[in-house]
Amino acid sequence: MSGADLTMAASPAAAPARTLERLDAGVEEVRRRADAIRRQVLRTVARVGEGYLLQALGAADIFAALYFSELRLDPANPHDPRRDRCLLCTAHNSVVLYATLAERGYFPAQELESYGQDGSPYEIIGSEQVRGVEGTFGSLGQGLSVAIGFALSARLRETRSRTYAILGDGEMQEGQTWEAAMAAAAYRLDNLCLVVDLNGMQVEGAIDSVLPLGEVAAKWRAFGWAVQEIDGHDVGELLRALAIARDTAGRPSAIVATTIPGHPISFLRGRFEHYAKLSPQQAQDALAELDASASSNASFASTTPSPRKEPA
Amino acid sequence: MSGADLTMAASPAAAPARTLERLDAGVEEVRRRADAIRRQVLRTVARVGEGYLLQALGAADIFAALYFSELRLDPANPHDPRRDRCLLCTAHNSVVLYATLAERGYFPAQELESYGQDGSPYEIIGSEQVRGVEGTFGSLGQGLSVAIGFALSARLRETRSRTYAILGDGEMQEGQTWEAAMAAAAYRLDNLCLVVDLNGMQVEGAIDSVLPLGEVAAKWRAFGWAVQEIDGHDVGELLRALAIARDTAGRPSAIVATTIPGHPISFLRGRFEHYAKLSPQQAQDALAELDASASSNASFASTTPSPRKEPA
Amino acid sequence: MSPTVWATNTPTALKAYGGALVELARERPEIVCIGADLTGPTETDLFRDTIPERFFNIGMAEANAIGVAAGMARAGEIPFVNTFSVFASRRAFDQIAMQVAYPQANVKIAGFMPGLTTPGGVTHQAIEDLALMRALPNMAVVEPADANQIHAAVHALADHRGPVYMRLKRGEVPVMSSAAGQAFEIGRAYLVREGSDAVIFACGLMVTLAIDAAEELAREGRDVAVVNVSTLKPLERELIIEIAAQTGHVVTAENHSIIGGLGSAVAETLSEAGIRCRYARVGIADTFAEGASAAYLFQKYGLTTQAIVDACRRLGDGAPARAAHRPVTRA
Amino acid sequence: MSPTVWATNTPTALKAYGGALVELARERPEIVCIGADLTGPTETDLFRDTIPERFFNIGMAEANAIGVAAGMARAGEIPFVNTFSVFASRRAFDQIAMQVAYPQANVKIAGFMPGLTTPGGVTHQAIEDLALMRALPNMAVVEPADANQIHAAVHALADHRGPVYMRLKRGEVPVMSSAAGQAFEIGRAYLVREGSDAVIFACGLMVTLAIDAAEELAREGRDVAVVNVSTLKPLERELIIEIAAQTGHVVTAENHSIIGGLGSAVAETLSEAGIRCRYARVGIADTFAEGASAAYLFQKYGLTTQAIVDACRRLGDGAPARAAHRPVTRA
Ligand SMILES: Cc1ncc(C[n+]2csc(CCOP(=O)(O)OP(=O)(O)O)c2C)c(N)n1
Ligand SMILES: Cc1ncc(C[n+]2csc(CCOP(=O)(O)OP(=O)(O)O)c2C)c(N)n1
Ligand SMILES: [Mg+2]
Ligand SMILES: [Mg+2]
Repeated sequence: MSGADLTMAASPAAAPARTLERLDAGVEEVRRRADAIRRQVLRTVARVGEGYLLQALGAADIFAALYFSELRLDPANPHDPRRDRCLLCTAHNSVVLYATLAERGYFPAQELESYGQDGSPYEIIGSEQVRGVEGTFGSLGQGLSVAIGFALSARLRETRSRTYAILGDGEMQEGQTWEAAMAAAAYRLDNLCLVVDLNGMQVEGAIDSVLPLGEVAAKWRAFGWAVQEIDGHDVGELLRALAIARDTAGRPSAIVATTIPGHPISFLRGRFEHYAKLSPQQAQDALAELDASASSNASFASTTPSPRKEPA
Repeated sequence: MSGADLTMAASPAAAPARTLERLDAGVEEVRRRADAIRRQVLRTVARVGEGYLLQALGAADIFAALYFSELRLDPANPHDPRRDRCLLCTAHNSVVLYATLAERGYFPAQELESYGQDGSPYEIIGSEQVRGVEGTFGSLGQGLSVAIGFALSARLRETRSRTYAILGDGEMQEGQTWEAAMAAAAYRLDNLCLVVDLNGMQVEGAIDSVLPLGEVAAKWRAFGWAVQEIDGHDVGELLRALAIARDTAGRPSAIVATTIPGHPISFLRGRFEHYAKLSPQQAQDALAELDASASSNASFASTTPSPRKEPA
Repeated sequence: MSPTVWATNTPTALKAYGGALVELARERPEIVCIGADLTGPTETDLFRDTIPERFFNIGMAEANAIGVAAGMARAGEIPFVNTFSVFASRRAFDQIAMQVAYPQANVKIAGFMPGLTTPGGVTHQAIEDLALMRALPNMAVVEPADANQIHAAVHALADHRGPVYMRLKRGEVPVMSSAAGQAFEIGRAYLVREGSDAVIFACGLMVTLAIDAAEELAREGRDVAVVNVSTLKPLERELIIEIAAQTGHVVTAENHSIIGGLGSAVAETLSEAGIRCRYARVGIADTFAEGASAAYLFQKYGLTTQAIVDACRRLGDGAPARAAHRPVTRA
Repeated sequence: MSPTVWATNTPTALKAYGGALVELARERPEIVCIGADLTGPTETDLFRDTIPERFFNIGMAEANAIGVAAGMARAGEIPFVNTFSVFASRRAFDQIAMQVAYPQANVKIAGFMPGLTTPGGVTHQAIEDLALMRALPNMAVVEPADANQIHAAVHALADHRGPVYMRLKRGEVPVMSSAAGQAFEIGRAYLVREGSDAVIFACGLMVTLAIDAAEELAREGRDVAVVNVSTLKPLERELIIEIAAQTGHVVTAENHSIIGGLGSAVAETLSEAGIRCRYARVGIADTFAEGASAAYLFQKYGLTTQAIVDACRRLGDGAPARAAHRPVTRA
C-alpha cells in the first residue's frame, strides 16, 4: 500500500540492506514455474467453481517470466523502495497474480484457500490489500498511468527501479491507455516496459465480435514505443524480449504477446469464456494434463528461488 | 438544440421540402470566403481586444471549404434532419465558427457585435445556444464521439447525411479521441470525415514543448482510418481531400491539415499564443493586409450563396 | 446473489430489465441499445440477439459510449446506455454532464449493480452514483425497488423527454408482494406502508428491508410508515414533507453512501421546509468496501433490517418531536 | 475579474497559490507539480520556470495526470495536480476515486475557477465539484476564502497525509481585512463574525459576501454570525451544531450548486444532530449557467450579498426557532 511506500521514502535509514536482483532463471525453470502457477490457478479456481480462469492460464508464462527471471523484488520486503514495480492492469485476472506471488514466496499458497470467500483479502477482482500487489486496478485502463508515475519517480530519484505493466488487450479500448501511451513516449520512459496480453478476448467473447482493435503493434509504434511482437507462450521469446526492452534507450517498450486463453489445457485452450466454470472433474483433468506434459521435476513449486548474485 | 432535432424526427411531415445541396463553390470563391471569415474574426475579436484569434485565422480556410463547398446545409432551417452535421470539437475556437455561420447566412453579422459580452449567446467558448452550432464542446475531446452518434444514426435511418468534425491537435492528448477513433473504424463509418487542425499549438504554446504528439498521420492510419495529409491553407487541396473522403468506402476519413496560427497576417503568422491580444491598430493593420492581398471583389461577403442544383 | 439483501419473504424475478427493454424497442423504433462490453451483465443480450440492427456495442469505452448516445439522441433516437453503475457514473461523468445533462439529450443511462450488490470489490461498487447524478441539473435520477417497478420504469424512462439515470440490480430482483409501490412514475414517491410514529424513506433494495423493519417495529408497538422513494430527483417533496411532519421521526435507508444520496436529499428538503423532526441515515458510512457476497457486505456495512430497526428505535427513544415547525399541507 | 464577486471593500492579492507552492517545494523535495496544459491558468508557470525538474506537464489528459500523480505518490512524492476544478472533478472522477481516494494516496488536487468564477461557459464551470469530492471516502475537501488562507492551505495540504481536493479562484483573490478566518487548518471552520440571531455558513468567495451581508443586517438590528467553512470535509460538526443551535437560523452560502455541497453538508449535520432551526441555502439553484463575467454571473445566479441578506430576512421573519432540539455542547 502507498502508506508503506511513503514511510520508506520518508526514512531512508529504514531501507533494507538485502540485495535485490533479478532471479534470471533460465527458460527451463521459468517453464516449470509457469506450470506451477497454472496448477495453483486451477486449484484456486476449482474451489470456487468458476473464475477468470482462461485468461489466467493464458498469462501464466508472462507472469513466470516476469517474476522468476526479470523482476528485481524481495518477497520478504514487498515495499523495498528500490524494487521493480509490476502492475497487473486487469485486476479481474488477479488469480494468476496471486498464484505467482504465492509461488514467489510472498505468502503461503495455503492462504489462497480463502480465495473468493467473504472476508478474504484474496478477492476475485484483486486489490492492493494483498501483499505484493502494487495497486487496485479493477476499473480497467488505469494501470498504465500509475506505472508512468512510478517510472517518473524512479527517474527523479535516480534509482535503478524499472516498472512493468501487464495490459489486457480490451484495455486498448479505454482512451486512458492512449493518454498514457502518448505521455510515456513523450517522457522517453525507457525504464517502463509494457506487456500486452493479446488474448483476443473481452467480456462478451472475441474482441473482434465486440469492437475490433485493428492493428495492435502498429498503434504502439505510431505512439512512439519500441514494439516487439512475440508468442506469449514461448518463454525464450519472452525472456529475450524483456532483455531487449531493458536495453532499449530513449523509448518505452511494448511487448505484444499473443496468448491463447486456457493454454495449454486441451479442453480449455482457445475458448473465449470470460468468466468460466470449472468443475472438480475438469480441474482434475487439467492438472493431470499438466502432470503428463511436465518434465520429471514437477515438484519444483516448493523450492525457494535463490537470486543470482550481481552488484547492486 | 437536440429538442428541435427530436421534433423533426418525431414528425416527418414537418420536414422541409427545400433542397439541401452542397454549394460546391470553386477554389476562388472559397478563398474569398475564407478572407471574409478572417475579416469577420478580426473585427469580432478586436471589439473584445483579445481572443482565440490565431487559431481562428489559421482555421479559416478549413471552415470556408466546409461551409461554402462541402456541407449540405440550409441556414434557413438549421435543424433539417437531412442536413450534414459539422462539429467544431474545440469550442474555444468558436469565433471562427460564428464568423463562418454569419457569412453563410445563419444570422446577421451584426449580431456578433455582442460577442463575448455579458448576456450574449456568442460566448467566447461557444455553446449550442447559437444557431447552427451542433453541440457544446468546450470540454475538449468529446466532439468526435458525438459525431459518431450522428453518423450511426444517419446509417440507421438510411439518410445521405454526412458528419464532419474539426478536431484540435491538442485533443489527440485526450484519450476519448482514441476511443472514438477505434469505434469509428470498427463501425466502418465512411459517412464520417474528420479534419485535424494541426496548428501545433495548445494552451502553453507549442505542443512539442508541452507533450509532443509524435507522428500524427501514422496514428490515425494505425487506428484504421483513411488518412490524407494536406496543407490546411491550400483550398484546392482541402476541396480535393474532402471529395476523396466522400468517395472513400468502408472507412472513416481523417484529413490531417497543417495550419499556421495567425495565417496569413504577417505579424501574427506562426505565433503560438493561445489567447492573443489584438489592439485596434493591429486589427486595422491585419484588415489592411487582407485587403491588399485580396482580389478586387473583396465585398463578396454580403452576397447570398446559391446552391448548385443537383438531384436530391 | 443471496436473498438476504432483500426481505427474506420476498419472491423474486429474473432479468426484468432486459425483457422490458426489448418489449419497449419492439413498440418504438427510435429505441437504440448502447453497450460497453457488458452485454450479458446488463441483461441486454436479449436485445442484441433479437434487434441486432439497433444494438451498438462501443467496447470498453464508457466516455465514448455516452458521447455516441448523445449524438444519436440529437439525431432523434432514444438511446439506452447500459453498463455498471460505477462506470456510468464515475468513468463518464464529464461526458454525461456536458453531452447529456446540459443539452437535455434524450439519453437513458441504466447503471447496474449499485452499491454493495456486487462481489467485484471497490472498483465495481457504485457507492456515490446517486450523489453524482443528483448534482447534475436536468437529470432525473431513479432507483426502482422491484421487478414490477423496473418493468414500469423502462417505459416511463422512454416516455420522459430528457436524460434519466436509473440504477438497478441485475439478474435476480425482488418482486414486492403488496400491490402498493409497484407502480412507477418519474417524480413520484410511494407510500407502501402507513404509519404514524415514524417514517422510513427507502429506495431500491432497501425498500423490502424497510418494510420488514416496520413489521418488526410494529410488534413492539411502533407504527412506522415506509415510503419507496423510487425517484430521487425530482424528489416528491410535498409527500416527504407531509409524512415527515406527521410522524416526526425520519429514517432514510439507501444502498449508497450516506453522503449525497437519499439521506441528503431528505435532509435538504426537510431542513428547508422547516420541519421539526428527528432524523437518521442508514447507508454506507462514508467508506469504501471490498469484494464479497452481497449478503456479507450488506451485513458488514449495516444495510440491514436490523440497522433500520435500530435507527428507528434510537430516534424514538429521544424526546418526542412530533409537531411540524410550521403546518404543511399536501400540494 | 470583476471585484463584485467578493465584498467591494476587500483588498486583493495576485497568484497566492503559485507563489506558495514554489515556496513549499523549495523546502520539501518530495513536492512535484503535475499539470495538464493549464500551467499559466493554474499559476504554476513560476514552478515550471524555477523547479523544472519537478514539473511534469502531462498534456491535456486529466485522467492520465491523476494516475501519474497517484503512481508518484506511491513512490514517495507529494504531487500537486493542477487543472480547472471542472476537469479535475468531472473528467477524472473514477481515477481520483480509485487511484487517489481509495488507496489514500498522498495526492493534492488543486482545482481552479470553481463555480461561476469563469467566463468559459458551462463546460468550464464547476458547479458540483464539492458534491463529487465530498462523496468520496478518505477525501479532504477544502475551499480557502482569501489569499492568506490559500497560502496557509498549500502548506496544510502538504502536511496532511492523504488526498485533498482544494478549489480556488486563480489570479486575483480577496485578502480579508479581519485577522479572524485567515488561518487555515484542515478540518476546522472559522467563526469570523459573532452573532446571536442567525448564522451564515459560507465558503470560498462567498465568505466576504457573507460578512458584508451580516454588516447590512446589523444595520437593521439583526445580529448575524459568519462562519468560514474552509474545510467542507471533514466538517467541523461541533462548531456548526453549536452555532446553529445558539442562533436557530442558518443560511449556507456557496459558489456551487445547492445540491451536494456546503448546504447539504450542513443540512445532514444539523438534521442528524436534531438541531431545531430554520435553514436556507444560497447557491446555484440546480441549473447550468453560461459564459459571462463573474460579476454578471454571480448577480444573475444569486450569489450576492443581497441574496444572503434576503435569505436571512426570510428566515428571521418566520416563527422564532431558537431552542435546540437537544442541548449541544462544544466537543
Ligand atoms: C472501466 C471498466 N469498464 C468495464 C469493466 C468491465 N470489464 C471487466 S473485464 C472486461 C474486459 C477486459 O478485457 P481484457 O482487458 O482484454 O482482459 P482479459 O479478461 O481478456 O484478460 C470488462 C469490460 C471494467 N472492469 N472496467
Ligand atoms: C477537457 C479539457 N481540458 C482542458 C481544457 C483547457 N484547454 C482549453 S484549449 C486547450 C488546448 C487545446 O489545444 P488544441 O486542441 O490544439 O486547440 P487549438 O487552440 O490549438 O485550436 C486546453 C488544454 C479544456 N477546454 N478541456
Ligand atoms: Mg483480453
Ligand atoms: Mg492546436
